[in-house]
Formats: sequence, structure tokens, C-alpha cells
Amino acid sequence: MNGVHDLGGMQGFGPVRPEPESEEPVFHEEWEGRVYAMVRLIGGLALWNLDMVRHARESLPPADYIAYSYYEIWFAALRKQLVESGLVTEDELRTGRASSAVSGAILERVMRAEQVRAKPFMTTSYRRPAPGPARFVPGDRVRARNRHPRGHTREPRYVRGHVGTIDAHYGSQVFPDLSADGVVEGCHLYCVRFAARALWGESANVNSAVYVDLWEDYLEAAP
Amino acid sequence: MNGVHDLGGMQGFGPVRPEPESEEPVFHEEWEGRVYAMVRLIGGLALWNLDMVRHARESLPPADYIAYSYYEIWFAALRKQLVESGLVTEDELRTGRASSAVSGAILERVMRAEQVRAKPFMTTSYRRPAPGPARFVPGDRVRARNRHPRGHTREPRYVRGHVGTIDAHYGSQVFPDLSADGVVEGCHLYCVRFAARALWGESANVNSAVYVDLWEDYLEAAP
Amino acid sequence: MTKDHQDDTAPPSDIELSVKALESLLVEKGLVDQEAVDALLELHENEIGPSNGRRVVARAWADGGFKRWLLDDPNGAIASMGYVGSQGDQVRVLENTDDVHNLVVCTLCSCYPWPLLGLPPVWYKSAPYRAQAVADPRGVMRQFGSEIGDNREVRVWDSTSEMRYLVLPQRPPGAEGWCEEELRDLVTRNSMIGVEEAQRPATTQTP
Amino acid sequence: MTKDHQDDTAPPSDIELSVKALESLLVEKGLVDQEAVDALLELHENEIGPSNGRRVVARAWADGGFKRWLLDDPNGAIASMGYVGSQGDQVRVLENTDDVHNLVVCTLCSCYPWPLLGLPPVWYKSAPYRAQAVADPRGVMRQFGSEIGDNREVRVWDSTSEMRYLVLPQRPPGAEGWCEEELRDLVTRNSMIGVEEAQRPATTQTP
Repeated sequence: MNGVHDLGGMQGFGPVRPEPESEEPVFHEEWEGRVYAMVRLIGGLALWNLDMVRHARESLPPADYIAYSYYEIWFAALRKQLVESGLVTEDELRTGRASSAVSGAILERVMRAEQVRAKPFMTTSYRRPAPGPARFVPGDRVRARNRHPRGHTREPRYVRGHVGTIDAHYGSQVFPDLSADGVVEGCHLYCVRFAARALWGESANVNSAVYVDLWEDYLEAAP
Repeated sequence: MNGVHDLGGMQGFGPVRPEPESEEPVFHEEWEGRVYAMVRLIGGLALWNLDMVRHARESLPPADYIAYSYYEIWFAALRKQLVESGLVTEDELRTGRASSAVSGAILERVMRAEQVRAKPFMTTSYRRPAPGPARFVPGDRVRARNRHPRGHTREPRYVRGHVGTIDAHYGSQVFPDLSADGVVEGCHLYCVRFAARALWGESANVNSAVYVDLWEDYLEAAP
Repeated sequence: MTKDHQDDTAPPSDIELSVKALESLLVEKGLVDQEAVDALLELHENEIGPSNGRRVVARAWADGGFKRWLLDDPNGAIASMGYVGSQGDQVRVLENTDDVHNLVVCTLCSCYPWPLLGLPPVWYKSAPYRAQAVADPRGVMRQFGSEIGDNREVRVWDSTSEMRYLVLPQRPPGAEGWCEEELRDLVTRNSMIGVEEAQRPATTQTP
Repeated sequence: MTKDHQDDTAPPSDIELSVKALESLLVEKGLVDQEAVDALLELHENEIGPSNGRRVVARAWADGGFKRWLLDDPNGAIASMGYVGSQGDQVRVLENTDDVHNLVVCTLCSCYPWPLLGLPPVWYKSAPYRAQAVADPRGVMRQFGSEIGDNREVRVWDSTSEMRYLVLPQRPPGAEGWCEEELRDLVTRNSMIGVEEAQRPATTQTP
């Protein structure tokens, strides 16, 4: 979707404000850590995948997405997904008191402290069998298709319609546009190099390039 | 600038919510009318032009621009322009009490009720002499240049890089990109027709087109 | 955005207070004439509005010669009726036909033919309309209850310059023999923006 | 976005209360194990962070054979040091040279090589960085005090897939003969994202 989350090339957001690296805490507020942990642990129940999480965040109301801090976005999307999945009812969210039971099959998957310590990160692989042979090889000129899907996509607006060169073929990965709807299929994934001037016009620095990972369905051969 | 004001083609803002035409008041709140009137009357002092006003609005912080209602945007930009032009000081805005005098030359231009009644709208013309002969004629194929200026522009992002056809030549109008910086120069203005599929890809309705007014500096000949 | 008028007994909101404070300041500094504010608002409440546009459209429906003039030389034809001014000094009139439907938007801000239609409605200035109109005009029109068949071309006009666009809707059937004054009642503001067709006689008061 | 820690005596904010309420609810429903929350946070506060990335870079600087392995088969080389996992199952290492400088961003969200660098800093997840990095990387780097000459190509890597990018900064001059453990102190997190070069010995504690 052409949402406000698709920030590449946007202007007017002001300067980057880096904190000195040595002074930056892991979490700036205690609640941010709790949100992070809830998202990770509920994510471990495998009731939704990463693309669904991303889409839940990017489809928050645009004014919220822009005004919220990072973990506020996570929190708002988590609440939305909990209700939409039926794990939590609107009523429970409002009252803070449990009034519905969770199925045993789900409770069996609840992550425990020892599992977290043994494997602090999910080890999900996104590789999937390819639907067919790869259409492109490194060096090929390709155009990022001018698509404007309403749903989730990982083809940023700023590359659409522009011509680049295949830098690498990364094999076949889960195709995010379908994955966000729960359909998990492999699609060839490429890293595509775009000259900065191809993307941003004549005023861009001539000695810059942007490398973007793009699935085969996002690409067409360019002359 | 690639700002959040450049809304053409964005998604996720929800449905249009029309009010029944017969029930819609001119202003929904009294303060909205007062803001409108202040903007019009202060605008009549001719201390800034329309492109400067537009740029003041579109360069509000993105979170404000999206969260604000229409006249809240007008009000915020008016306050900004009043201070930046020196007409009002920060201190006066804060206290609400006048502490600096306005020059007589400006006071002479203050709009009076009888002037407003005689001419309720500004009659500024935006026509200006052309810098040279027109490069394009109706029927010519043109490409909207892939430009990303940091300042004000009236070339929306959604047309950039796409090919259309000159529908009409409107003569020479003030070029907004320079006008927003106070440089008032004419530039040939065209109406350009883009097939919906050229702009939005294969999923667009085949029997739709978008007509956009574009200045010659935004265009290049297309094969 | 479209809150109802506040209860008269409710305390004023922050924005109300800020606006009042700025107005007092500008009046105190002599930059704004209180009477001019009132005059301008009075004009908008009582005189300015889509009625000018309605008269132009009704005349074009009633008078084929005027219609040709309006399409060929809109500024001249409109000036002949006494309407000129702000952002209306260059107007282009877009004729709806059996083959073509026109729709106007301003994706970058809220450009609109004020002298002909008054101030734009809230939805016209809102993000949803500005975002969707250029990409999915048929979808937008459906939200107004209007259905445009795929065999009719939809032309969306994005008001990016100081040119202002007015849609000339199709004269509806069932009003044969109506005079210009009677026809005006069929011309809605929305039909001159292009999100709807003109009203049909059955849905309005019989003249 | 980067507010200071609240004063312990200040009343909790709305978001604090909402987060606490949701956590209690999820614990009550059995969906979240309180001990697992604490364990995860404890790991992040004390064990997870950019030190894994630092070790990988320092080893590549100290050992030419490892460096070649890291560039040719990053997943194998990194796994040999014991680091694997979330969003780190496919890593590509980008070598900075005299001719090329690399910079990593995720314009669409906040993808980042967690197992090597920990959670991303606030600025990496912020709109200004995500907006500017792909369009004006040199301008972004200037905001970190880094100047990249026009004769050096800047490559920006937008993490749009599950591939994760790690920049291998150039080994700074002045650290000749340093061992791997000593070199680690010169590897900043920011240099592995690419917004800065690695530290020079003069600007860090002498090992």
C-alpha cells in the first residue's frame, strides 16, 4: 500500500537526531521493553507471520503512524492483531480482565523463560522453493514495475518505474505481498542496483547508488 | 518537496465522508470563519504570495499536517508567516498583546469592509510574459521529469517519470517553484493527459485518464 | 474534522481561544479591520456559494449558443454573467457527455473555483478525497452513490495550477421544456465538482 | 520519541498504564509468561547488542582468511562464531574500501541484523533517517559528522527483504599490530550501519 510508512525520499521530517552511541539505552522507557517482549512472545505463538505484523503497523491510521513513537506503533498494532485474531476481545482490552478462555493448542505454544534464553531470536527461515527458474541473472537490466497494490508490498514507491541492474540473486524467499494475506509461497529475490540519478533525477550525486531487494514479481525486463 | 501534503495516490486514509450537500454549513465552527478571514485579510497586505502560503502549509511538521483539520493547517501556517515576516513577534503571539508597531506603508494597505464588499475575492492574475516560445504543442508526447526539489513544487509525485500527451497550452503563468522563494517569473503552462494505466499500472481502469497542469520546466520531450 | 457546532454553554476549546487571541492581537496592531472580518464572513454566509455556478450551468443547458461560448471562451462567457475574481480569472469548463465524465480534485492543497462555487466542502479538502480521486475516481464516486460504467471515460482534473475547473454536468432527462430558472434547482454543487450527476426532476421539488 | 527516563516519583503516563494493563491481561489469559518477559528483557539489557558484530569485524580485520570467508560466505563465517537466528539467517557483509562506502537503512520499517547488532537505535527507526538515507546519504552522514568525498561511491542498502546487511568498515590507520581483542574497541555500532567510519585509535582509550 502507498502508505505514510513508505518513507524513502520523503522530505520535511527534519534532521536525523542521533544520540551518542555510548549513552543510548536499549529501551528509553520501561514500557517500551514490555511492549517489545509482548510482541516477541505473542509472535512466538505463530498465529501470524512477519508480513502480517508489518501490515498491521503500516495500516494504522496515517496520523497515528506519523505521530506515534516506534514502540507506540508496535503497541497499537499488537492490540489490533490480538483482537482481530480473536486472542483477546474488545471487552477484555477495555476492562483489562480476562473473560474468555484460550484454546489448549495455543497455550501449549506459549514461550517459556528457558526457551527464550536458549533461543533469544526466532530462527524462522524465509527461504521457500522457487515456483520456476529465475528470469534474471546479475547484470540484467530490469525495471521495477509501476504497481500500486492496496495490500502489503515491499516494493517501495521510490523505485517504481525506474530501471536498475541485477546485482545478485538471493534465491527464493517468501513473497511478502501474499504472505501478508496468509499465503506463503516462494518467489525469486534479487538485489537490484539503481543509480541515484535514475531514482532522484539530475540533482542527485552522480557517485551514489541504492540497492534494493526486489522480488521477481516486482520486476520486468528493461531494454 | 516530497511532503505528506502530496496526497495523490496515497492509500490508507479511509473512505471519503461526504456530508449531505444541503446540510453543510459554510464553516463548521465559528473559529474556522475567523481563521479564513484573517488569512484573506492579511493576505491582502501582499507581503507574501500564494505559493509562499502553500509552502508555509505544506512544510508544517508532517505529523501536524496530517492530524490537523483544514483550518487548523491554515491557522498554524498563518502564525508561522506572521512571525517569519516580522509582522508579529513571538512575544506578541505568546502574550496576545501588541508590543511592536507596524510600518505606515503596511497599515495603508489594510483591507477595509467596503473594499471587501466591492471585491470579495482577490483578482490577482498569474499570467506573466513567457521567457521564450513554447516547446510543446497539443498532441506532443512528454515525460514529467523525475525531479525531487526540496522547496515548493506543483509537480505531484505521482506523475513524475511518466509519459503523457499535451492536451492544452494555457499560456505563461507564474512558475511556482521560484515564486515560493519570491522570484516571480512566467513559464509556459500545459495541461497534460496521462492514461490512468501509465500512472497506476495494469490494475487501473483502462478507460480513465488524469489531466494535470504542468509547467514547461517540469516536462521533457518523450519519444 | 466535521464536529458539530459546540453547545453554547460548553467552554471554548484551545483552538477557539488561540484564534480569538490572534484576532485581537491583529486588530490591536491595526493589521486587521474587525469590520472587514465581519463583512467577509457575512458575504460568505449569505451571498457567495455555488449559486453562481448553478446559474452558469443552467444557462448553458437552456441556451445552446451560450453553451458553445462557455466551452470555447469560458472566461468571457462567465464574465458576461458578472462573475470574476480570485482564482477564477482562468476557468476551464469540462463538459460531461455520454462518453466522458469529468471529476475535479486538488491533490496538493484545495484549489477550487471560489467565485463560482464558494468555499470547497470539507470532504473536497480532506486527505481521503485528495488521495483517492486521481487513482480510483470510480471508487470515489461510488462513495457518493454514483456509478460510472466502464464504457464511459472518466477524466480526473488535478488543479495543480491557477487554472480552475468547472464541470458542466449533463442536462438530466425529464426536464424538457424547463426554463433556465427552473433548471438551476437540478444543478448541485457536487455535480459541478463531478462526484455526482445533476439531479433528476423526480428527486427534487417539482418546479 | 527519545524522552528521558521519567522521574520515579512522577505519575505513570497513559501509555505506561495501557501497557501494564495489557501485560496483566495477557499473563492472566496465560498467553504470556511473566518470567519469559523478564528473561527476554534481561538478555537484551545484558547480553544482546552490537558486541557480536564487533567481534566479527575485528576478526575480519585481524585475519585476512576470515575476511575472505566472511565476504564470500557470510552466513557460514558468522555461524562459525556462534551467532545465528532471527532475521540473521541470511546476512550479506558489505565491505567499505577506498572507493566504496556502504550505508544500511530500512525505509519501510526497521529491518536490522539483530543477532549481530542488537535492537536498532531510535534514529535508525525514525522517519528522518528512513526518509533521507536513500535520497541523500551524504547529507545524512554529515549529521553524524562523517564526510564522504564525491570521488567515493556511496552505496545505500535498503533492507526490503529478510536479507540482513552488515557493513564491514575499513580498518583505521594507527592500529597496526593490534590484536583482535584490541581492535574490537574501534568498531562502533554506527560504523557497522555505515553512518560513520570506524574509530581511530586516538579517539578511543588506548588498549
